[in-house]
Amino acid sequence: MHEIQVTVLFFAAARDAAHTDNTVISLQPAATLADLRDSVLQQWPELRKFGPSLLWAVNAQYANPDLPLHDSDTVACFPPVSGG
Amino acid sequence: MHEIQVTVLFFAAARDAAHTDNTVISLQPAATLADLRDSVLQQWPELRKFGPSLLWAVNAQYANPDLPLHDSDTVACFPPVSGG
Amino acid sequence: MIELTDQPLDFHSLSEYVRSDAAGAVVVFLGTVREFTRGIQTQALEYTAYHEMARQSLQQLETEVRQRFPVIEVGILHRVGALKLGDVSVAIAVSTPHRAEAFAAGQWLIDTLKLRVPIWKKECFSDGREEWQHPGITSNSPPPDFPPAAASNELNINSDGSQPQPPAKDLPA
Amino acid sequence: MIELTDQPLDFHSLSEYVRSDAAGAVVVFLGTVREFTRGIQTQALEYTAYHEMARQSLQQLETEVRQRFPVIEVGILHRVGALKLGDVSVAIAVSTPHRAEAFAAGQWLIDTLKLRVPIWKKECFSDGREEWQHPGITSNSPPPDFPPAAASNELNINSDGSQPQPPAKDLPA
Repeated sequence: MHEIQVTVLFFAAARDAAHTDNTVISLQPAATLADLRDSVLQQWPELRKFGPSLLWAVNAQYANPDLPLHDSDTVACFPPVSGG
Repeated sequence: MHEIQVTVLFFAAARDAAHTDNTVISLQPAATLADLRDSVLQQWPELRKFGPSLLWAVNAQYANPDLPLHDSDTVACFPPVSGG
Repeated sequence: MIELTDQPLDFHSLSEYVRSDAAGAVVVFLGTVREFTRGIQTQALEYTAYHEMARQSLQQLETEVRQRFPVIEVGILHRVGALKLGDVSVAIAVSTPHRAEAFAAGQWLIDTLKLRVPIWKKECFSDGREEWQHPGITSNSPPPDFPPAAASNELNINSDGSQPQPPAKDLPA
Repeated sequence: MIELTDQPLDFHSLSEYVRSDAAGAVVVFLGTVREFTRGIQTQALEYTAYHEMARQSLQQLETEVRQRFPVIEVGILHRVGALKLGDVSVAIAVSTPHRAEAFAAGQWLIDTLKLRVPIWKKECFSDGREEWQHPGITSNSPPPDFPPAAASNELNINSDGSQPQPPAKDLPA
């Protein structure tokens, strides 16, 4: 089976920490959001400073770590929101 | 000592019940708001239908029944308010 | 800023009036003439006031809300006379540093205005009847989860949704 | 009615938009840029959003507030980009038959927006520093008598005044 390609977007202080606003990551076909998270934190260890407060969304919806990812999914990674 | 003269104003449903919006009542010099109230209810028994909900103000302030009245005071008599 | 007037209320200017660089939050409340009350169609409302006392009483609300909450600016407008469906009968605006205080102060103001300020409304129904509205008779029941306004526990909101009497200290027995 | 825009928010039109003959109450909330936070002078704010998700999230708030409260009409406007002192960053308006529901719905909307909608602000202080604002760091402490909005008990307002995390059901562990 082929690997899947997932786009990752970084926002706000997570973008500053990653020094980029997006990237594309290749994952095994059965990968979950948790697998992607591990891969992102390995590539950008600066993001670890946010600890468990880092939020993750898949295709513009908050998602649980066990959510399976699919080819062409868009994952967003950001710190706690502060709008209003 | 001379009697005191007090102006009484009626508002809203109390005005309708009294069929007037004001009157002048003469009272003994040491009279209280309670004395005035007794006098008003005797003259306009229709006002008794409001029971204890009838409100009384002296010189534009809510007042207790034991407040002594003075010559030229203005007393207002009205049902529960319903503004807003 | 207090106003008791027979003219339409300029609540847009009111909300601009309370804005401030020191404020993080503005809450504006508008009371509007509703078409249906307990299934009966309202055609118009007539508001009448004991003007002298009502102005003093509104001024007292402004003084007291500033003691109870960290208010930066506040304004209360109340209309009298004949109002049509949808018209604004009362407009309250308040600004505070943070949002929870603005909601609490706005809610305290309208709740307390309805308890204290000598203004009365008469409903004119589409069937031709006219009826003075009195608390307990109008019974605009708040929802069961009605949150009592902060610092207003002496208001004694009745569980049946009827409006409470004015605070005892203001009242003849 | 939902709007996410880099233009000044037209909250006057918004409050007209929610007025209705079926409503007895309108509550409008404005969030404005405050000059002082913890004694430090703010010069400007920069709001940034994950636009696609923020729009969906605001739309979801509109859907959900209608399920929770007897809302007649509702609108939410949020601004992005550079804001000056006193500028309006968010405007929420809601109309309901009775007043308690309008306050509760307005408060639920702004509380929930601040928990969920992917928008972030960066404060630009007069000393030249810039700082992303995060809940728990900004700590706009509500007053001790902060009344939790009706039907929002799952929001878990923290007793120390810090802002709660989004509801667990929306969150990665």
